[in-house]
Amino acid sequence: MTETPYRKPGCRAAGPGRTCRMAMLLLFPVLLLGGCGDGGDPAVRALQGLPEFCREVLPRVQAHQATLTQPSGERFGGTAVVGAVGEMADGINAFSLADYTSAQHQTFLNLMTLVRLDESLGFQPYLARSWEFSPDGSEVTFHLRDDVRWHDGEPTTAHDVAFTFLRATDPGTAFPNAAFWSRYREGDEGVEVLDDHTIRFRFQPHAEVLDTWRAMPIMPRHLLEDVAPADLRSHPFGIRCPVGNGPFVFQERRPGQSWSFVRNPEFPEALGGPPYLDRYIFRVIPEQSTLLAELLTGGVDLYVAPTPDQALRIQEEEGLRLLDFDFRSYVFVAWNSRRPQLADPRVRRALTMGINRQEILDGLLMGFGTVADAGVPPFHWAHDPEAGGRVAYDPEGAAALLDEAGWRLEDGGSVRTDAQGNRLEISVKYNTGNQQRQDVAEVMQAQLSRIGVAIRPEVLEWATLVEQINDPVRRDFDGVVLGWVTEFRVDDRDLFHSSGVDQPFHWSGIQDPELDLLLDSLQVVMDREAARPLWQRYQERAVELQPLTYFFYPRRLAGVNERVEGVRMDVRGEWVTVAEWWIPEAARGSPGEG
Amino acid sequence: MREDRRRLAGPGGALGRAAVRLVPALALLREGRVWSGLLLLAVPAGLLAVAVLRFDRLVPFVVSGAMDQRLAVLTLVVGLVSSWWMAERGRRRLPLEGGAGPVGPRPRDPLLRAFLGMPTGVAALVVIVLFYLTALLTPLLAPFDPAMQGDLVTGRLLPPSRDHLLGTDQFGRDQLSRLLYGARISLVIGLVAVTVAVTLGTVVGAVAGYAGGWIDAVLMRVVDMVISFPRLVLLIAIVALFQPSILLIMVILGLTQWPHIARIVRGEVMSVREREFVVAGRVLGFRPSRVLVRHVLPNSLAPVVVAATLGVGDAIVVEAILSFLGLGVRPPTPSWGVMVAEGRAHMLGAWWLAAVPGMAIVAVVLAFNLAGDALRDAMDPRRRT
Amino acid sequence: MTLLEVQGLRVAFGKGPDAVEVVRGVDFCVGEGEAVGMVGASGCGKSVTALSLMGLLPPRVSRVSSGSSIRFQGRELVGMPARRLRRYRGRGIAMVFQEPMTSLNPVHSVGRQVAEAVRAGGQVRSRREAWARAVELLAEVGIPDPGRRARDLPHQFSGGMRQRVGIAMALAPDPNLLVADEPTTALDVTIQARILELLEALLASRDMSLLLISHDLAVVARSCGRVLVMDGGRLVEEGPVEALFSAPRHPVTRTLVEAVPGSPASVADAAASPFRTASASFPRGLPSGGEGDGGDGGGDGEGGDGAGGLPILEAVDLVKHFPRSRSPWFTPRRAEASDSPGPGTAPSGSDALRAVDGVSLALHPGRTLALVGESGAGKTTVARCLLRLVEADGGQILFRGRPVGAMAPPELRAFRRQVQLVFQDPSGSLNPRLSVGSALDEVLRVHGLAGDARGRAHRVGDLLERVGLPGGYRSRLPHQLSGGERQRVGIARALAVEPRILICDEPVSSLDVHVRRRILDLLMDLRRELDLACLLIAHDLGVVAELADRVAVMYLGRVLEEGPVERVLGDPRHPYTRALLAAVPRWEPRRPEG
Amino acid sequence: MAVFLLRRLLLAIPMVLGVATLVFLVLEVAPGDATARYAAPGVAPEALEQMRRNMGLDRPAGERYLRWMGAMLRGDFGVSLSRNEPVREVLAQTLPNTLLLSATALILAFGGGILLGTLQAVRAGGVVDRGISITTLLFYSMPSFWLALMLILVFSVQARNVWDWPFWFPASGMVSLDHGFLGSREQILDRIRHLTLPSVSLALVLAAGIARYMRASLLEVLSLDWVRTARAKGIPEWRVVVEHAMRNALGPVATLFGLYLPVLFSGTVVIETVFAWPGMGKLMVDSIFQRDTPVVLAAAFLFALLVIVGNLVADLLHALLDPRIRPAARAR
Repeated sequence: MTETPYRKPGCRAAGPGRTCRMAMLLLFPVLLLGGCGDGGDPAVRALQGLPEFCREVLPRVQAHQATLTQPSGERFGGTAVVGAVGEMADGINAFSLADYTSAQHQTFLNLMTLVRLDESLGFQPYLARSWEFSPDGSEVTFHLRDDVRWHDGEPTTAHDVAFTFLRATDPGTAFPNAAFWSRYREGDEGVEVLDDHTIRFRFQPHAEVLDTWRAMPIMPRHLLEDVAPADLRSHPFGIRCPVGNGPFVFQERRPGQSWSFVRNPEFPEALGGPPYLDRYIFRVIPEQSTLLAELLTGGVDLYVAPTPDQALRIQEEEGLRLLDFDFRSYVFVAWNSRRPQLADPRVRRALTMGINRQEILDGLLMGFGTVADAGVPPFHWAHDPEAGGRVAYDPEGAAALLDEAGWRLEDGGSVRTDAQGNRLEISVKYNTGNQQRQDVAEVMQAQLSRIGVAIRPEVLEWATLVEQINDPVRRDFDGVVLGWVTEFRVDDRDLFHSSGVDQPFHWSGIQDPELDLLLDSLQVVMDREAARPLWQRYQERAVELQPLTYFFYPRRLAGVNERVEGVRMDVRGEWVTVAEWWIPEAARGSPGEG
Repeated sequence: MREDRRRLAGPGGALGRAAVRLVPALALLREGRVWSGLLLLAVPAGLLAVAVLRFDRLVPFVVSGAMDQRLAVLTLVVGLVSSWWMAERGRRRLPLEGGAGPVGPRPRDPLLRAFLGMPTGVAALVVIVLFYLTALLTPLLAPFDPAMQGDLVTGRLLPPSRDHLLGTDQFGRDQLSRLLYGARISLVIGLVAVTVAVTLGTVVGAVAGYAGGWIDAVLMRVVDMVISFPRLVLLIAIVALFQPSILLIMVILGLTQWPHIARIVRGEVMSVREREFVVAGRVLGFRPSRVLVRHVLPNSLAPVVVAATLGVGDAIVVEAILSFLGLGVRPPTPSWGVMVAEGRAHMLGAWWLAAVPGMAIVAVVLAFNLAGDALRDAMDPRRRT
Repeated sequence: MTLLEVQGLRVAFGKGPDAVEVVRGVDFCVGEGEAVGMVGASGCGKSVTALSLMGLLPPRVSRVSSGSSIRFQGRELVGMPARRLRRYRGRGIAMVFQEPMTSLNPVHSVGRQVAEAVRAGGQVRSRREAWARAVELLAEVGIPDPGRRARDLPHQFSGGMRQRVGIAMALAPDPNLLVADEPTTALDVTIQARILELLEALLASRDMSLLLISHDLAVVARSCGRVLVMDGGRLVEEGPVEALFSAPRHPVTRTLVEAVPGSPASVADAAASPFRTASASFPRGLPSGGEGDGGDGGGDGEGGDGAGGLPILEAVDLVKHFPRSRSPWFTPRRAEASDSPGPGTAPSGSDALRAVDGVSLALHPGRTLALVGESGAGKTTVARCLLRLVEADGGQILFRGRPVGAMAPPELRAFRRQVQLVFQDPSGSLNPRLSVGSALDEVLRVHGLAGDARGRAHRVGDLLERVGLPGGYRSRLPHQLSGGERQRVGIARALAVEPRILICDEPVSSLDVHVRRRILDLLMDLRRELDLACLLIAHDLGVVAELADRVAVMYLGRVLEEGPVERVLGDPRHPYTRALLAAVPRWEPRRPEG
Repeated sequence: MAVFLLRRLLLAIPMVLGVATLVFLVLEVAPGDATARYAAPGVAPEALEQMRRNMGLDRPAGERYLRWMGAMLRGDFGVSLSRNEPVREVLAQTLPNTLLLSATALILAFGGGILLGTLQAVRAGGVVDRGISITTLLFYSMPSFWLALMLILVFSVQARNVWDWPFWFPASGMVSLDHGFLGSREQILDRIRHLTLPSVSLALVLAAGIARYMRASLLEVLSLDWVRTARAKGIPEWRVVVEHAMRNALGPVATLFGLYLPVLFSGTVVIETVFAWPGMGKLMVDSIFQRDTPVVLAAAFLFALLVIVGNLVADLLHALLDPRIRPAARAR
């Protein structure tokens, strides 16, 4: 531990070099892992232990960045630290897109998408300067900016976009969200590079075409062209040395601990110019109570998604601000209508009516959210706040519905039975490690027992749960508590369309011709006004059938230290304005001293 | 004390005699056996208090109660009768007026006698018995249904108060009731796990130790293998991946604990095997199985009793860890580990939610460890201090 | 002048009402330059008295009563603070302990331990000098090659050598008084003789007093002028050795005196051989034959005893090796050095320990063969081989002409019924959890003897009566019996199966003198009444002389000499036998010293 | 000695293989696979299928086992299925952290335990002995996770937020955020501050056990004949204890070292979770949940190896402390 200290940003104080040597002294098995070596120069040592690819790429990025002049101005400077519970497992690899935090960092920090959303969720130019649709709606042509460079100095061109499209649609890549392009023509048919900054895509006309290009960041062709599609997911690019073109340049990742990014000084002025922050750090702190403590003491400037309990504490604290905003997630219980006791929509509706969702929301979520009724969240232009009128909390109504459906409560009994004497018992599964889902299951059990329904909560570890509920043959569940983040383009066909009843995600198993029709039309009617009544009807039908009991749309929470200015958040995400965050000079001291 | 006796023996003593007849523990107290007297007085007094305070529950429990509710009433009755009987037996053994010398039951087994001579051991035993009594009586004791949720808006995370002696949890459930019900899980888990471990460990250890040779070698390699792997990781893997029921968790806990017992038994058997009475058994023409079961094992099991006692504490802790990690007992069944885990999120505002169930764990485990220590000391005269 | 004066010494063990007084008022003194002996049966308080002189009694469990007084060089030691008392330890009073195997620190070299004592004595400061002095001392007590051996660890020495080291350590600080607590009890006779010689020599050459403690009057008689006799924590008799021998007043003294061969009071002493008449006093079942024959080895046994008919059990050329290391899995740990006296140390070069090296023996009904030799000679191994408790590596065992080695388990069990073993340690040979009655009953039940439960109960009573125990003993547990009683139970159990052969492995060596007598009587009676063939294993030649018809002398796995007991003990031919006989401490009236 | 070492290592091979095989079997029988975290509506089942192929999960279990085994013998642990990194790197990131934590805990535990145990044995039966006995037993009875939480509650949460103590200990992570900006002295201090609570919560429970063992061991040694011999020489009591008794009493305690390693590693699983310590224990649990077989196998392999090495060290220590113990005789 007697190492020459170096203070310049970019050091790897806890990097493998040092710890490795320390460990070698301790026990020899570390030798098996190798990866330790000597090296005096921090910059060189920072590269040690990195794969070949990174050792080549990162110096290029550093070299290019060194040639750029840093902007000046009173807002420029300082480091902001964001703390969150989960690691960005997928990093900056758009081809393995999966988790929310990674996606946010890809789209708002390190990479760029063709288009982005404004506050009212309208599409705005980003990497693409402009675009036009062909009259029949089967082609879109993007005109790209010519002043965007990858962080190693290479220009970003239409070839990168084409490369991204081709790789993402290549089956070998196993890109999870392949549904983005399900209506696109395959391979080279679907894409045409007109010139270095113009590109055209071809597809069957469908709704919300641009949303795909809002979600899918463009990847650098010049770095990844030679990588076999099957290897893209585990390529070092993603988590060891991403090279983007966005406002922030990847600097360093301490596995399991932090990611840090620095300003990209050549980010186009037209898009807001270089960010104010010198440095942005994303810190993984897998413990919520610790995170709160860190926020309270200034260890982190921004706490992503505190629990509602903690939110109250943050509100009280001077110098901290609580942000709460609409979000795209919702929590629900999927009912397996293949099960005899759940086949009747009346039973499912009674279950929903028997649960006091508002009380749960007020009690456990501290009121941060709204009760959900159908899977169209409040941010969505077609959201119908009235849809749930018919399934409001009404235990008597629920009891009556159950009586009507043939489930009666014997005198003195506590569980309803049908004519054959079957008890109305429903197991509800949920996964470990998610307090909210567990809470929902437990409260549901308590509340439904009052109307004679026996809920058996069963907690399973995620992979097991997935296997049990997704396997079309097994479908080993009565109800399952789930929650997710929807896309901006709501598409519930995987959930409810009868054509997919044997597909993994068709948990409810309901088959309804009207719903099928609605789901299909929603995807192809391109005009929003024409689509609005369809959306309306879709939400009504969902309430009638109750394939799922929607619980609530929680509002997203964030605790922010007031020293960071310019932090605005909305349904687009926490990081949407990260390039505009700034810290007054007086408050810039090193992090951890706030 | 002497005066006391005279008073009771005097003319006004008729009432006193009647009192002594009814409450024999008084006689013990009068004779200066304060501790056993108080104990035999306190236990029935406590039980009676429960019976009186929860009288409203007694009849419905008997008539239409669930099994554990009926068991609670049965425990109450049996506890009352047996504590009276024990006190009465103690009273009868008291020396006659003016008689001197040691009093009370003297167990024949020297080990038991030594154990009962140790204050810490006896105290631990009492605590353990009390815990088990409490667990059995829980349906009568608990002020609320542990699953009953309060108002989610106003009734949650309440600090301790008259209504909720230990406050309420995040669903407004009464923490004391949950703590009481949680005791059952911990206590039963300890017993079942240790039973499994002792059974398996004894068989393996005895066979390995007595047979020797390659059988021993192979068995001990297996033992080494299981021991050298971090037990918790294995448990986590198995429990996480296969979602067993509570009973199975107990069995699995036992299945990962047996190697320690096997080692102890093997060592003991190997040393007892060399003792001359075992050689004598062989010389007398006994079959190996007879020598092992009748002569070797009974003389090898004393350390196993100690290990088992300590093992109960161990199993309770491990179950708590699993529950804490969300792998053990499934909510909403209250288990102390689960309660600590749930309380953890509220450490800043309601620290007692995590602290109190943890203390309960420590208390039980400490009691078992103390008992185990006392047993060990009882077995080893050199360590008696 | 009086060096040590003890008055009213009382020592109690335990606390409060459970306390037991072990020493109950002992008064004696030791003059300067005087050698005083202290004798008594085990548990009479000798060792406790010795330890209390040094303040070495275990603290907390034992206590020297307040009225006691121990004055050393005029200073009161009782109640002296530990710090000051320590100055008298070693320098004033030094001690040699009973168990040479355990009274040296196993992890320090003997030289270091002696040097430490030298330095503690205070005459020498530097380590070098202390070491040099230690080597001198080792040479003085007769350690060969002391310069080299000083570096060795205790376990590399034999018992006798370790005792010499112990003596060297005691002598190191030049003590005024040497207390030797049973210094030779754990040693073989030949070594005992040498150690006693050493003590005598040291006493002569130094200005030192000696308090020699032993249970064997003969040992004390040899070197001490005055003897104290203790019994039950009290001093019962005191006086010059000659006076004690010629006119023992107290019964305890009388027993002790009788046990010494050659003493005036010894009933067994008359003519040339002290053993001859001892054995002659015992009426034999069979006339002893072959008085005149000789020759070494076991070959002459049969010839000499031809009149006795066929042997019932016979060992021919028996060989048993113990490998030094058997397998990677299991390696028995054993002491490195054998306990042999000077000449002919154990064959340490070979990889196997030849415990039994070609032994031939024959047992005849109604006759007793004694196997004598010092520890490690292989006597017990022979016995175990005969019973096939350990498998012999060579040679043959014949039971009524049938090879025992070829017997299948059922036949072997039947064979074992005919051959029974009486063990050395009566406390270890009984299952501590079985009462006397059930232990005997089990034997009967397993072999189906004596019919039903009533029959067995009756027989148990018979057996107890036969070994001289009251019938009420059947419900007692072993720990409730005395040593002699336990040995009786052990014999009763052996008799329960009605054996033809009895192997007695040191049957009395762990018993006190007076109990010894009665057990020997019992064995003699039984052998006569039941016409048993008997193999007696012993190291005590007195016992052999009383019980045996023939005797075989073993040394290092071989039989050196075998023949009728009178001939071998009276006219030993082999030099080793002669040495063995000579080493037995015996009473030789001293001439008044000049 | 070399032969002994070699033999021990050879003996270790089947054990390590056994452990690895056991873990492989458990994971194999378990439902679900590494693609589970991608399973959500909108994801094409074909993509999941392809992902499985890319990961090699479509191969029969036997083949995968043999492949893994073969690769591992060449020192190649494969690629993590959930972290998109070579397992070797994943381990290189976490193993040193775990070693740092466990080594600190071990040193604290053995240092403290031996000290306390010695103190107790020397004062056996006295107030000090009883006091320490009760205290250690109390800690011994504590679930480590709860102890950790309570330490956090007192020394982190309350000390910092409520009582405003000038000193408090961070409740998570290995270093502070500003670690890189500190001087070397402050860096070390920072590390120590972060290390304190986790290592103390690990060590307290262990130290309690070691103290109890040490006390028993030393008491036994102190009752032996040769200690009496040493006392009879008139040397000061502390030298009797330190020079004569301690070394002998430490022998059995050294074997405890090997015995406690798996216990310690079990402890790190919990403690690393509570303190967000990026170590192997946490890695292993996470990987089990993610069905990241290569990581779990490699971690299990390393754990087993560490335990074996630990046992070896313990045996060597024991042999060093007690020359009577011949190495061969230690093999069971």
